[in-house]
Amino acid sequence: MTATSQATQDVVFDVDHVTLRFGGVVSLNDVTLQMYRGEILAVIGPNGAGKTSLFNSLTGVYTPQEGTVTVAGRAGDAPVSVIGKKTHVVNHLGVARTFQNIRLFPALTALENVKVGIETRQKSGPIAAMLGMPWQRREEKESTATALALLNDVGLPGRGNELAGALAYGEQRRLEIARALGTNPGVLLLDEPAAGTNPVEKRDLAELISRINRERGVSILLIEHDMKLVMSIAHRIIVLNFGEKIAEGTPQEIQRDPVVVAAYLGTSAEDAQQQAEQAPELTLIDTDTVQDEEQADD
Amino acid sequence: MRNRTLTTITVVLAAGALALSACSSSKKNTNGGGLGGGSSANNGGTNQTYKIGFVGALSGPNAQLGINERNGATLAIDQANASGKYKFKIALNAQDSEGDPAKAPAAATALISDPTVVAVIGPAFSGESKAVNPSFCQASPPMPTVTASASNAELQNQGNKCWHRIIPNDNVEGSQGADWLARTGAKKVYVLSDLSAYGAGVAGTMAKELKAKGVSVVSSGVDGTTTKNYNPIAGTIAASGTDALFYGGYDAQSALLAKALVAAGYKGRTVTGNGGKSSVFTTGAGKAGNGWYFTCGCQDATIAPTAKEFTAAYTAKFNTPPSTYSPEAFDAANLLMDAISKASASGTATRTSVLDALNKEDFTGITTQIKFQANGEVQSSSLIVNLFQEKSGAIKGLGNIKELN
Amino acid sequence: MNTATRATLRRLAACLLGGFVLALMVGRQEGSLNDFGISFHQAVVGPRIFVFLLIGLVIFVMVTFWPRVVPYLTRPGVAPLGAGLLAVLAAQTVMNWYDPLVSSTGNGKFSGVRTAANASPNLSSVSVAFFGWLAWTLVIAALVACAAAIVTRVRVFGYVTAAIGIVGAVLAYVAHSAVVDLDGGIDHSLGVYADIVGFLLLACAGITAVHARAEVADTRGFLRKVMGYRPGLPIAALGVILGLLAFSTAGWFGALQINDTLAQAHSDFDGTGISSLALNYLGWLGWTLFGAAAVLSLAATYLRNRMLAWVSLILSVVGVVLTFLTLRSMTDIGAQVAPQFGGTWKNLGAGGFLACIVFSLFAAATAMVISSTSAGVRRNVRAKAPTDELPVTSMVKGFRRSSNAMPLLIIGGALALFYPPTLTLTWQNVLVGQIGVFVLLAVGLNVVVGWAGLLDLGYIAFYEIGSYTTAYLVGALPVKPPSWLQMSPLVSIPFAILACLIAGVLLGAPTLRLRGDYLAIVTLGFGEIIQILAVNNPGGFTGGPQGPTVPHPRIHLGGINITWGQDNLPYWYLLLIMLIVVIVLFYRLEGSRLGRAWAAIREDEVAAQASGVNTTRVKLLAFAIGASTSALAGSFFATQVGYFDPSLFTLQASILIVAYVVFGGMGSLQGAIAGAAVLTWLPQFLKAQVPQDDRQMWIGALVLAMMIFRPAGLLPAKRRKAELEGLDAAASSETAAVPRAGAM
Amino acid sequence: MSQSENWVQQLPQNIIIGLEQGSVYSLIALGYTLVYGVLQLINFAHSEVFMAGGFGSYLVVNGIVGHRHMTGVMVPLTVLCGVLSGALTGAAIAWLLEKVAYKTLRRSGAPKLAFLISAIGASLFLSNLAGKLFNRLPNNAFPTYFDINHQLFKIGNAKVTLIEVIIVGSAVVMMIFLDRLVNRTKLGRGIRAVAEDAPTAALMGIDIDKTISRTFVIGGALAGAAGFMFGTAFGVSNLMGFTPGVKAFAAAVLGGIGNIRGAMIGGLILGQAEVLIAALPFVGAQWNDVISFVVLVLILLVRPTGILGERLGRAA
Repeated sequence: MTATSQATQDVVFDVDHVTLRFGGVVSLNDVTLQMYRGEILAVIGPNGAGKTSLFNSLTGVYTPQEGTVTVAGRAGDAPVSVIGKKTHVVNHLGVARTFQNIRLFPALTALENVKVGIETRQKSGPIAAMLGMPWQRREEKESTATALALLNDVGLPGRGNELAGALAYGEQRRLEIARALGTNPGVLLLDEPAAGTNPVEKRDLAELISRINRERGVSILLIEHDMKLVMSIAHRIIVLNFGEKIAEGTPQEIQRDPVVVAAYLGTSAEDAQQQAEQAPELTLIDTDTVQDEEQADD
Repeated sequence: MRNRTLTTITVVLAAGALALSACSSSKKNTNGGGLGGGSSANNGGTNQTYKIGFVGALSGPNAQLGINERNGATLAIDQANASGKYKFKIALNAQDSEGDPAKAPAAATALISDPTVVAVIGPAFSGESKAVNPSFCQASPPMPTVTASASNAELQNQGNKCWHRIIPNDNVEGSQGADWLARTGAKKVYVLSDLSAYGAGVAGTMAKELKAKGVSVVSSGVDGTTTKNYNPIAGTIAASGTDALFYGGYDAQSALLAKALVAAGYKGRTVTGNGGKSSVFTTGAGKAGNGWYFTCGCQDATIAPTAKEFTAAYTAKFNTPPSTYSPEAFDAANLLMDAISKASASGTATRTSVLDALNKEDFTGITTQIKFQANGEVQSSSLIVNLFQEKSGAIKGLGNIKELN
Repeated sequence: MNTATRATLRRLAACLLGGFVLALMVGRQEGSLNDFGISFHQAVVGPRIFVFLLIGLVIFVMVTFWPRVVPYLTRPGVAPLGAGLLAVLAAQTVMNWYDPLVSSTGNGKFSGVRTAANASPNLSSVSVAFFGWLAWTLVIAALVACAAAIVTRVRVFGYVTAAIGIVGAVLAYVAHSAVVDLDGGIDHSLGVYADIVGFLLLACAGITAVHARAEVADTRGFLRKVMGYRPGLPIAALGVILGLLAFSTAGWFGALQINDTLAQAHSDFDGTGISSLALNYLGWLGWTLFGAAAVLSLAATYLRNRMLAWVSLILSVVGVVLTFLTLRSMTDIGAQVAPQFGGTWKNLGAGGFLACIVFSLFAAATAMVISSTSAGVRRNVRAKAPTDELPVTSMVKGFRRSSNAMPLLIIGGALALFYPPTLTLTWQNVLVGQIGVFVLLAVGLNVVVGWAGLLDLGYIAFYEIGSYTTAYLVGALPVKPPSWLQMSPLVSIPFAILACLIAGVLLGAPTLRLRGDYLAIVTLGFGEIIQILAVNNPGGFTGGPQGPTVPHPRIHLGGINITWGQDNLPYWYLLLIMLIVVIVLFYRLEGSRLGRAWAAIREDEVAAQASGVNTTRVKLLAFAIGASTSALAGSFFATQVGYFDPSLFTLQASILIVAYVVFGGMGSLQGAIAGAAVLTWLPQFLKAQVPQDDRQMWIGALVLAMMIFRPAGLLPAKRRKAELEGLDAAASSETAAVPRAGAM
Repeated sequence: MSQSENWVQQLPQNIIIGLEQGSVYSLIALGYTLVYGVLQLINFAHSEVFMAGGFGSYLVVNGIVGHRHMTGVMVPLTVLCGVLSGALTGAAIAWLLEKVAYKTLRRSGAPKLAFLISAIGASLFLSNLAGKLFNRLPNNAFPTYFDINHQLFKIGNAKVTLIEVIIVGSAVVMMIFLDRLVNRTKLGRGIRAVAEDAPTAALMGIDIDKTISRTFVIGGALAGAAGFMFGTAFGVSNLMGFTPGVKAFAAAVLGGIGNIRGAMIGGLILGQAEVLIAALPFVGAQWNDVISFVVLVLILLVRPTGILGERLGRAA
């Protein structure tokens, strides 16, 4: 595996000693990590490890009690704290995300879904729209063109006028990525993009993610249970367990890390190391029936 | 495509149907005898039917007041038709306005465009009156109207020549009531309004007149349509140290207030206006209603025996005792029938001739003597405000309020 | 007892209960204070209850045996049979047949005419029989024969049905004209025409049933074939038929009970100093114009010739203009002769307006030719590159692609312009004061509730603020504005809008972070507070429960002097302008980025935020735009009705407007318009059908029934409808309909 | 005596009156909250269930009492009959309402607001049908089968009357009963499970339809009983439901809609607020609703999901 896009040392996300609690439950405990521009960083961990909590802390949905999170979304941006920022502001800083349980706008067409993302950066107001001002029409045309290009890009050509809710599951995943890309992000947060997809779709998706990273220069933060997918595309992996970071490294390093294997298999580190040596291609976990962390947090 | 085609066809069919309807039959009326309906307004004779219109709330939150009036008018008309007193038949065309100034114009135009309607009872409320009186009076020819309940003190000043009212307005009742209260030793009066147009009007006048006479006044309001629990306000009234209460509002609410006042132990005099004087009050309040005073520009039923007959006939017909404004509407209907008969003495009665006859009327009804001033109000000589009091479930007249002490 | 039996028994119980409830609903009985149960007794004790239970039983039998009927329902002929039956039933039960009877005895419906006909010695016996028993017998005979034709497919049954249908149609026409001939008077009733259409449809049903070869009917396909054969031709043909009526029998000028046809008007106005153009129009020009436009549009639609179509279009426009000039000079003369019966534009019959509609139909037909010939070219282009041009929204797509849009707009516009003058005064009033105003309000609330998905139960407050702002600015409130600020009603509209914008933002800013039902209660509270403020009259500002009297609007601009008064028609045209402007603006807004952002937060607020939508700003905009529409309506209403008081602005009114929006189909502009129009039309319509005291009960029952049978509303939004259909498929378990708790 | 002294002096009395008013609100609010819990829907026709309970109990009590005067043991018996008949009528109407206006819509997967409209339709229908059947007077007083203002005892200078004791007492009994029902019984577990997560509850073998139907019946019974109490104190009418319905809805939201104890607390707070504000010096009773709603809005701005928060399942 070769990292085709140069992982520079430009930091996108700087998470410094972040702790997030819900009542008495500690969801993230003193987590520190950096994400670098251009890399595909995967966050893995068993259920309830705090992966989605981390996502929500990065995007302004949750406000951690302790620690700092700064982001420099697009190349050349100065780092800005996201703590206490509204979600849409964080998005405007160049951070886009998808959701674990797909959250499209089902009653809108696929094209409209993507356009919603694109248009949040447009300028024309309601009065211009009502009067059909030329600049508003131009923006409208631009967003349509961009959206069509994005749909083509994620592999949904000619599906623009179908209702998002009527698309197949895998297509909805792709549409969600297209919508996120529409906001012109510097970094894309993917929350279990492969959940519920079949092997063929998974392969296509992995290819799509790599391509986005490669061609658009978008850094990608990935939560995924499917180890095969993670191992095949991630440049670097961070492992969370019980809200704490327990390991960090390249896929190869992680695969051999006894602490990680222990966390997944629930056995001692020594046993795990032994197993890992015997079967280096071990898939750490099954991906089905994943408890929705977000709902559990409510 | 399918739906669109279907829509097109629907629209086309609808257009066709609408247009067909517009294609009015246009024959000139050459035949004298017809179905007995369409042209009846034009031929005289004994089977002539005139219609009296009615505009008021028959549905919606204020329906009961409108229904009271319509029943009163219906009774009068049925009695007249049965007695054969007049050479013509009378029918009632009642139009529901929901008591809503925005919906009243539709009801009013329905009456205006019905050529057989020669006069109108109503509109029942002051608000709708303001909205539709101009339509009635600016129609050609103008439609004579007699309201039996719209007591707002501005209506007579709006220059509507076709408009008449057979009850005293809020100012008259309020000022004479205030005069009486001040004269009979009230030092501090609690004036409560139900926040309806009627209640606020009469309570407002009362408060103003009392203040002018040097009586100290505590004013407040309780929404009559939404409030059922009068205990809190009764407690406030009882603790206010006032020696009299005036309530501007209607019968059902007055009954609830009366009960609450008894529970709160209020000792002062309790007075309300015409809106509260009905059997709904006496049955609703029960013992608590004992001793309540009512100011009313109406005659005493014990003096006018016709009023007793009215009560009996009304109760027999509608299975319920007459309530607020039923007697007034009964009078209005009889008044209009009288005017129509006078107008038809010299040929067919028309709106114009009925209006003329109405302006010249001198009619004794069960509530009052009716003779109109130029502005449509009853002449001041007949604007006698009488005082009534409930004594063990019956409302007894005490006489002219000006002469009482 | 197995489940099937239990289900049947349950259904029987439900049907009988329905019959019982119907017994309570129908009848003159009214409760009273003295005997509380009297109406209950009258309703259910005694033999009349059995009638209603029998109705319940009949419905039960029909529902139970419905599956046996179903196979026949797809047969050809069933659709026209159903439509015809419906039309005849409606015509002979709820529609008016003879307007003069309405005013004299209160019932101009079929039954009313029957009563009058029975009592009339001068009416021909056929007509008496028609109204008496013949009509209903014919309906039943046609139904039986047609059913036999559909089931057996024996030809003779079909012909019998056709014969009965045609006889029925002819008799209906004859009987109705006999009545009108006998008694005269101005009659605008619809009943006979609906009846004729119904009978003719029955006739078609019979023929279709025995002649169609297909086993399964393809009604839509058939209609498509007819409409698609020559675009516009059916419309042009309709125009010809209506035109013949308009120019031969319809009334053009009438004062009181006398109605002149075109020819009579010509002789009446000859020599009265009427303009020569008008006289010529009445004499020959009208006919000639009509004939030329008819021939040209028929030729254009048949030959699909663009050149002819353009000529016909121009001729039609000229026709409308000339008709108007003629009507104007007729009424000018009328005003001179009899000033007490009205002035300019008064006393016109339906004929002139019908002629205008006819010319508009020709225009629509030819527009269809023009757009279909050019659309053909465009369609070819699109076929080559299907993804090239993707429309803004699906609704826009549907509209643009349709070559019918233009003609539909023309017909709709013609009806909006020329139909209201032929309405009765009462209906004109309802059209302006109820339907029009509430359509405007519903369109505004649709932005908040339908598009942005925010439940606003205090919407009436903005209406109120708009009304009171106008009242204040025209000096109708006890507190007068400074004299430099006092203005005329129409000028105050922008200020009213501004006031409501501010109020909308003031309400929205702190409350919009509340979700769904919490927002509902806060807006409800806001509505209540504003209403109570108006009632309580703080500082003597509002005048309290008695409300202000607002002058009618007038425009004095240079040479233009327009004054509005008691007459409702001028208000209608003013309102029409407002409505069109608002609808066009909102239509554009729906397809803009803001419209999509609203849809996004309605669908999933979290995802919208994550996609960068500033939900607070977008929601505020929804509130502000909704509020300003409401201000426009309020301002118009205040000056149109001339007087209002705070009792109009209750919570019930707010809830009703929400009902209009949802009833019509949430989130669709057409739906909001249709919902408001239907639900404001219904109360007035019901005045002639049920006791007035019971109207609201029937409205409640009808709304309930409508929601049960058509939960998505009258005209659901296209996108929303698709969403519903998707749900239907998934709704195999009941739980699918249980809404998800919004996860935040 | 100044007005503010008056207010302080009346405070105990007003608190008792407010308790009476609040108990009625609480009982109605419970129906809103229960239905909201299981369906996430505001049952706008609930106020008509309350009205129906009033009329049902009126007919029964009127039938028992007539023009006689009740004494001794007959008085509590009549009250019991009234409560039961009110609850039964309310339960029956609520059951029918669910079958007609809600179940059919649930089956067709209608959007949430469609339920609101069908409920509004049902509400219009029921209140006007009652108007037609009985009468449209603004209030019909119950026959005086006992002296409702009979003073039982005094707390300080505050009188406690018989009707107040009856209303508050039966409300407390019913609330305890409901709390037990929801927390301790199988039905209660079902309701909580459906409220928490309907699809999962269905998977676990809970009959969703039946649970919803029963929830309506329970809420309807409470509202019906409240209808009787309200009617005894203030009379019944076909439009009696609307205002208490809106107030109770506000109370349910105030407490945290979907939360049973929240509804009780919300009702009591609203009852107190109304009475105490109405008696406030220099304000006047006409501002009562304005102040109530302002308080409501302020509370919601501080606690956007009500005082106790949502969740029928959890907080109960």
